[in-house]
Amino acid sequence: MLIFILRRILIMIPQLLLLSLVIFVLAKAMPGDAVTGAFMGNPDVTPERMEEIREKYGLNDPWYEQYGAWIQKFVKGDMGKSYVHNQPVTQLLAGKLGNTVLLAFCTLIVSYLIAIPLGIIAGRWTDSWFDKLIVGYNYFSIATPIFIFALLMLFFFSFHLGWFPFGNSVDIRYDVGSWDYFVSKAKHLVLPTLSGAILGTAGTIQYLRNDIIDTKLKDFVKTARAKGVPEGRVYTRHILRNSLLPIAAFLGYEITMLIAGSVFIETIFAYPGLGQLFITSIGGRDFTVVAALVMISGAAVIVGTMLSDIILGIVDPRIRID
Amino acid sequence: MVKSVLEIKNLQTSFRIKDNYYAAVDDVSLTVHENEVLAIVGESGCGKSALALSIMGLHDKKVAKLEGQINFRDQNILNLSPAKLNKIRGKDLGMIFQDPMTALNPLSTIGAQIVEPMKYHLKLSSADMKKRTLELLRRVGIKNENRVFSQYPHELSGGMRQRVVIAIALACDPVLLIADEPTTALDVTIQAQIMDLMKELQTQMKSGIVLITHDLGVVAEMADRVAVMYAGEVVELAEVNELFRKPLHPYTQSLFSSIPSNIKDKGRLHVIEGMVPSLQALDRNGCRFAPRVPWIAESEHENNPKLHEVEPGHFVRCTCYKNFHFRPEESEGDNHVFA
Amino acid sequence: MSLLKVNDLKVHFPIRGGFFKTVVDQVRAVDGISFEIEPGETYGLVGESGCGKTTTGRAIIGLNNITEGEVLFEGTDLAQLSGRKKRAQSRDIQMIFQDPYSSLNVRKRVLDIVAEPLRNYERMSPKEELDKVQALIERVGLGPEAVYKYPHQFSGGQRQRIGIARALTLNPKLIIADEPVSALDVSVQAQVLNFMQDIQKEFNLSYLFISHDLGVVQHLCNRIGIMYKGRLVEEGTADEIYSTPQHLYTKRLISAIPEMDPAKRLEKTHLRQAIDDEYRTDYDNYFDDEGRLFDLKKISDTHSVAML
Amino acid sequence: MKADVVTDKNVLIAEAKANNQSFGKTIWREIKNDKMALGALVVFIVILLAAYISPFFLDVKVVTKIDFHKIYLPPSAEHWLGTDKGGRDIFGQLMIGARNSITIGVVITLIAGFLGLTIGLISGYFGGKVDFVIMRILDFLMVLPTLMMIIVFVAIVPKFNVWSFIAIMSVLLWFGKARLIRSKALSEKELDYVNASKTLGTPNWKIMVFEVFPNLSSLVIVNMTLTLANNIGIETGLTFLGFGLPESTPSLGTLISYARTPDVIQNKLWVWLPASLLILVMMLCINFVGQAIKRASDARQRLA
Amino acid sequence: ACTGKEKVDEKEPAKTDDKDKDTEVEEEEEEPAEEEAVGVDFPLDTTNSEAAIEDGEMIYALVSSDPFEGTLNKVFYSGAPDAEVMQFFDEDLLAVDGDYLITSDGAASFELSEDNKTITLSIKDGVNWHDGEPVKASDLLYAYELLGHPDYTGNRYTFTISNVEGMPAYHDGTADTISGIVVSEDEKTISITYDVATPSVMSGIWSAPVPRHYVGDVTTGDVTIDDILASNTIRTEPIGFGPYKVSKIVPGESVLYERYDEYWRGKPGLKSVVLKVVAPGSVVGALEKGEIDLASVPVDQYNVLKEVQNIELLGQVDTAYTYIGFKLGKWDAEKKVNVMDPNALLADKRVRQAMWHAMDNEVIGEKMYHGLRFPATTLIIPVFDSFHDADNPGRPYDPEKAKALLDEAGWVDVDGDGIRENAEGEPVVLNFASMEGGDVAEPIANWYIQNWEDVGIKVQLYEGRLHEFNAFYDLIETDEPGIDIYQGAWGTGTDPDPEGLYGDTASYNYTRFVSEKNSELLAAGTSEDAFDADYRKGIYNEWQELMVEEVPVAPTVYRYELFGVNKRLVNYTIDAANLDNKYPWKWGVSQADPVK
Ligand SMILES: Nc1ncnc2c1ncn2[C@@H]1O[C@H](COP(=O)(O)OP(=O)(O)OP(=O)(O)O)[C@@H](O)[C@H]1O
Ligand SMILES: Nc1ncnc2c1ncn2[C@@H]1O[C@H](COP(=O)(O)OP(=O)(O)OP(=O)(O)O)[C@@H](O)[C@H]1O
Ligand SMILES: [Mg+2]
Ligand SMILES: [Mg+2]
Repeated sequence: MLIFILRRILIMIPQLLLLSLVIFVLAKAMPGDAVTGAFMGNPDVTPERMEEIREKYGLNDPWYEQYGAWIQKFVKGDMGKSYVHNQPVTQLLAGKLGNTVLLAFCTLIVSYLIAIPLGIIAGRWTDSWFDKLIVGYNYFSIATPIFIFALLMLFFFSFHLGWFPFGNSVDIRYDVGSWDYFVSKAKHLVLPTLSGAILGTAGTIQYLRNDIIDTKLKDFVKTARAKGVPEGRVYTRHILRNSLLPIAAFLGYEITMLIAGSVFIETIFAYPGLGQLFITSIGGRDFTVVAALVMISGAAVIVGTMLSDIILGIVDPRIRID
Repeated sequence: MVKSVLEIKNLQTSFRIKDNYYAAVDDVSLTVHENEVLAIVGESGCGKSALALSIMGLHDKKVAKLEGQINFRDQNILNLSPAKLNKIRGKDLGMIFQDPMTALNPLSTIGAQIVEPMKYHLKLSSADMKKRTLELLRRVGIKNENRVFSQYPHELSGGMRQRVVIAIALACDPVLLIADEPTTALDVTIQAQIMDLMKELQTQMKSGIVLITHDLGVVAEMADRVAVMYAGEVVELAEVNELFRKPLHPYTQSLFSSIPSNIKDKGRLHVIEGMVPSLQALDRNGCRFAPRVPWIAESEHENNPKLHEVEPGHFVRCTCYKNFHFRPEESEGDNHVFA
Repeated sequence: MSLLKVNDLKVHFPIRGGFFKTVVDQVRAVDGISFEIEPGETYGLVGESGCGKTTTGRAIIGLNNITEGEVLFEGTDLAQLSGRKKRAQSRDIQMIFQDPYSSLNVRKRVLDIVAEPLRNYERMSPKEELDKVQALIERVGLGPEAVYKYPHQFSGGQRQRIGIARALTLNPKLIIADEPVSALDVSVQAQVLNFMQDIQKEFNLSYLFISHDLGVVQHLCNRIGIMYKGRLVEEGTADEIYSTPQHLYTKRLISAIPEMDPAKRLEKTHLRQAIDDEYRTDYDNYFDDEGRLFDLKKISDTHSVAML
Repeated sequence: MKADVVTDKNVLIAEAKANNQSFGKTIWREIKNDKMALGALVVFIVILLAAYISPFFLDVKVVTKIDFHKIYLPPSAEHWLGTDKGGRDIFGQLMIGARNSITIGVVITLIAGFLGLTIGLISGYFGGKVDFVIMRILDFLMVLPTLMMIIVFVAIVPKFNVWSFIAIMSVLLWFGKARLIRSKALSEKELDYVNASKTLGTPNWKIMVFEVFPNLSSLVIVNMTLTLANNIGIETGLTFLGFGLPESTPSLGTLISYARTPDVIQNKLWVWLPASLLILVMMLCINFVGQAIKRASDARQRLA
Repeated sequence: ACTGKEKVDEKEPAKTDDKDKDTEVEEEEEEPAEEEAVGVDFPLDTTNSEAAIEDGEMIYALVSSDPFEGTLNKVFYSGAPDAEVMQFFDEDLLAVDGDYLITSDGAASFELSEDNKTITLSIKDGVNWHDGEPVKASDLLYAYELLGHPDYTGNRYTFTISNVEGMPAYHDGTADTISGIVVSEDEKTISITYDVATPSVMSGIWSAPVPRHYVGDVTTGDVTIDDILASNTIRTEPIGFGPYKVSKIVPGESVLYERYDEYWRGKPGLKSVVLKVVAPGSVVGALEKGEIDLASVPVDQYNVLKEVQNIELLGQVDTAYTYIGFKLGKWDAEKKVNVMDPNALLADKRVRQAMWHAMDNEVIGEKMYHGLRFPATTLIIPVFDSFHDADNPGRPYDPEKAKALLDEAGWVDVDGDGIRENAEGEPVVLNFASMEGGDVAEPIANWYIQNWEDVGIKVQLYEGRLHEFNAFYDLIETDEPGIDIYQGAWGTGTDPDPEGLYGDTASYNYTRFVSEKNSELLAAGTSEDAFDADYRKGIYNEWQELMVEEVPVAPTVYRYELFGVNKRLVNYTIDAANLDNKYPWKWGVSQADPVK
């Protein structure tokens, strides 16, 4: 296990290095740079001054030198400084990362809470009335653009009913750690979470449904029935356990997908997280931040898949990771 | 008089194919006695497994329709509620499946899988159940039973797994054991071991066994009585020595002469012409084997053939057996191309 | 000169492991076997699952890389040939596969399946090609309309015969048949076996017949090699092997054949038990110090056994 | 008698020829047997026809003409679906937009499908070192956060139009497919029909193209139909984020992304709802058809 | 374009006393309104005349689709959102009047020397930082030391700073101190001497001090600028001497302020203030639900907003204008001057005049902006009351006149396709570059293209599309040869001097228009004589006249900005001339709960 993790981390290093190179080159290739983003159009900042600042930031060095300097710091955990926020990127990310991860996590949980029971029902009673409804919902969730859905959620629940706040992650008036704070945090999470979760169930439901339909026909299920195991138990003990395995294995992957896909939800609900930051940073040509975000997402993918493999290794006795 | 454990009367198992039901097991009546091995042979698709699953009540109600009676200890299994059926299954009725590779839940330990039926049927403490399980494992010939207890199926070889499957079937001392091709998926040497094991267990337990196979060798080694099935029907039923000595039904005869080891001089094997008809294409009124022995005159066959008891305990379906002979020019080739 | 001569053939597969997934060990799937096949002869290769039968067959026809040793076909080492020559030579060896379902491409019509080798080796007009395929198809006992059908429209036995037709297209000299009948029902099996015998006579074919069904092997083969753990443990004519098996493993294998006479079944059980006992007690005597089976030793002109 | 046999034979041959079920026919039969799928196909074809034929009747110049006197007119006889903030006819834009969006979706699907297929097939079929190298590259590419990369690319590309959009998307969307195809090819090449072809002297490329590929085709077709829906959708999302096509190239995404202010989303449904519904309907249609094709490719699930 | 891209920093509300001058404005995301404005005369002050309650709380909306960056220091911040956050807890020492000229009403008074080169600030008593320390003269010096510091990379090292005597030397690192700044012994007064006297000092002087003791001193080497930037003293626990002190910050989202009882002007009107970021799309809903009390509202929502009962709408003309620029030359990077190209496609001013006449801005303002934008006439906006020439009509929409001018210029349709060829008889297609920015940018660009086509000039969008902010300026700044016309927008800040945008050495003079007359007038506008307002007005009138004649750029529309205010708010104004109420300290609420 330890060896497995070690090896995966070892593999991760060249991958991340390559990723860093790619994103660095790409970020550099964007028209304009952080100085343009920050000062362009401010007549008081003369072109000379802008050159001066570029020089200070090292923006005029050949790209490989810039890359070298940047990656050396990066390896040491210093992701550089955001030009727009005038702040170390690590510091900048700290708060947002937490928000995004929290949102992703809640979305995942809620989407599982919806998807797993529905998937089970659809799989167990295939072609029933329920099943058709669930499949219909599935189609709907695949076909609805997430931002339209999120906007409608926002307009309905916030504007019309006024049940939930319009944006941000918490009401500042409550003290960190207090019950009110917790409630406020939860209230702010409800809409983004629900929007993401309701549209995010399709994969799981479909997978679970198909897998249960497959597993139902497996011989070991017949064995179980032949043992005299009651029907309900056949499902909970034998079929479900087998069908849930892949879902558990997707967990790591799903989280990374959610983090990467947070852009829409965060933008619409003005939820301060990585996705929103990414869009802002692209606009401001804040390429240290862009690069850091891409690196984080890349690392998240790697860690996510590793996590999936580890989970699978733990829950599935057939798979030994070493 | 030996007691019968299972009495199948006019069982008909039909599958739904596009809105119509077609019988895969057609009007089968069989009796299994205590301490007896009843073998059911026949080629692939003749309805052996369908019969076994009918007895166990394992057919999916949505596709299968069962008619007739399956009396197990004077209860008709077909009329039992699921709960009552579950009381019998795994307790008095044990089943051994063909493929040991897929018959075990890959995610549970061997121990847990053997314990499971006990949990539902025996009132035992968990320590007792474990003890019993270990003993069972030993009885099916597994030596390091303590280790195997906590292993997972994929860690065992095919032969070992089949032993585990047998142990599960035996977990609650069943009165009747149904074994659907228990050795087909195994290597010859392992097959021999499993056969010997089953024989040994059978002498100990005195339960009835329904042994389903397509291998006449296995039948010869294990069976007390044999039912030969063709296209959903029992075409011949006899005591094993009787059948091997004097197979009567054309199908049985053909079967025997198509086995290489029965042909001494490396000559040609007998080939049954044509193909097994599909469920839908089957002509259900005449002799079902008639299309495959076209040289036998139509008049030799019976309409809606019955089982005739030709000798005590030896039944044959259809009158065509009486004047049956292999196609004379058969040695010339098996095909119409040369005809 | 024998048609095929296999000399100390070894096929090893690497086992990877450790931190960097390096090769830590070898699976000795075939570990030094030698045998010869004469023209027109059927050589049977028997052994339990996983002993290396398939690997041997695949190595001969070139589907597996040979680790060591040589395969001489009509005196030339196939492994040494390259390019055109190899291509020319390899049409003389064909293979029949075990699974009649996976060995035919379900997306192709029978015509295209059977004509495939023709298209590779010969230039024929579509008409000639069709005629040839139709002739072959009729030879294996299928109707002429069969060429336009897809594999799924045939039964297992028929499919196996299509596979055989394909192997015959190029008039090979040697056919490697890897368990050609073990997936088939007895009666269908009989059909295929008969047919194989027929075409053997007709085309003077040699077979390398791989099987674990001793009954079938006995019926079909002139000489038989018994394999165990990648090695040959005994080799001889069918009679020698079945009547006077020498090696413990051979005996065990033969005793495992079910008895066809119900009256003698007790006897057979006892015989098996006896051999089992012997197997347990004497097992170690059949291996050398390194735990490797001994080399074959001739005990008569045709009969060799792996013993000290 | 003889003649009889011959005609018989010919009849049989003709019958066999007629009955030989190509995959295409199987799909068609499957769709025919599924009312939903058939309906979906019909609707989809109608949409396609409308989208691709309408430009012959619509003057793009007229449709995209700005007229500030006609801003946000509700649907009327003159403007079936009303007008947008520039006084442009929504219906016209919907037609042109649908065509653009569908073209984009289809072309991306085809290119990404082709790339994924070729590379996956090569990797899976050859295995060994080739596979190792390709897989390491793929491993790396899989690490790329797709959405982010697309956005970065969009920011870089100077001449951003339909074709550069297609290029960017295609380049970033084939990895998953390649993996899928590879794993399938890997198991497929172990099957005996591939071995058979090898022993029959068929060169590798031929085996790949004519033997293995047809057997993957069902997987490919299913995957492509299902991703087609996604690819049409992704353009919409990017446009919403501001990284999609310029307004001068109307697409469904452009129309939907007008729904950004409360006023439009609440009071001017005609601007964004038709495009949203069109997308929904198209996605549903594609999915229904896709499911039917999926069933056709899997004998176990076939209805017919 | 999406909301995420909007460059908001220049869109500061006039009430923040930022010292930035002219700045580039990106078109904000605005939707046209569908009905005609019933009259665009908005009040500047709230009408609620009830008394403010003692312990009220106000919720202030920072309208932005992005989080605020949170660099809460006047020296270092870069975005307008941060300025909005700072207005509650920090202020400049000098207050400004309705013309944005400095007064002595603030925390400090000033005195200008005879030669207009030295300004002396005296800090009043009782002006203390939130931690109780007095605001010292050296705190202001510290701001200059930071601004001029070699490591400083912010955008406020501008002319007003570098114009300070000795600043360039300090900036280069050749001097340790700034010779032009002298702090008195008692830390109460500070005098700043400039190299060049300019009236800009009246509107451009930097007077925001930095609490040296609190953020750390870079001159002693205690901390570095990077340390300060990363430090909580300017991020989550900043201090100032404004009416409210920061009690808590959730970075990027919201700020909670508490009353600073010792505020030098007196006890502020609210017990606490909550500031939170609200996305433009949510503003109206939030106002209506009483979730926020005060917000700058996007004009595109005017239509919905005017129906909302619980708020008042305040509005005034913004310090910005949109324009069409004609590319007339190139920037000579060597000599750092603009050079006109006599062969430019649009070198003939009659064509440019015609193009201005051809643009129907009236309709844009009325239809798309609901009357909240109106045709622009000159390049000095009406906000600068004293300098804007209200009598100059500019070049109103008049296609006939446009056609006549074109005929005159020799641009006639030779081949009869409805499109004019140029004086040489060659067909011309002009390339038009425009920036993405909200939903309206595209229709407007196409509207102009249609307008021009109506008078026979063929124009097409450069590369067939609008360009994203960065890409757009990359193109304009580098004088991309393919571009003939572009649409831009300038925020003017609070200094009317147009030199930075139109001077012959100004790199932001993107049209590259130069003329002797122009240079002369611009120089005169900031000469010592210009301390005389009438003189200055005369000069600027002349300049406005010149620009309408030469048309290097054609201003298109002036704009209103709107504020939605909950009816419980008292003492709130957006009127720069309302010296009493324009600072937050008097703002209050008349009831505990918002009017719903
Ligand atoms: N669920 C089902 N639906 C429809 N037909 C079925 C079903 N199960 C079995 N059949 C059909 O019933 C017939 C009998 O099948 P069965 O499995 O009992 O044969 P078998 O004798 O066990 O064959 P084998 O030796 O291959 O196991 C076959 O024609 C089969 O196709
Ligand atoms: N490609 C491979 N890589 C690694 N090991 C292999 C490979 N192919 C075969 N082996 C191993 O080589 C041994 C011999 O396999 P082979 O398939 O030749 O046996 P077999 O005698 O044909 O068995 P069966 O009767 O089951 O077909 C087995 O242990 C198998 O696991
Ligand atoms: Mg069966
Ligand atoms: Mg094998």
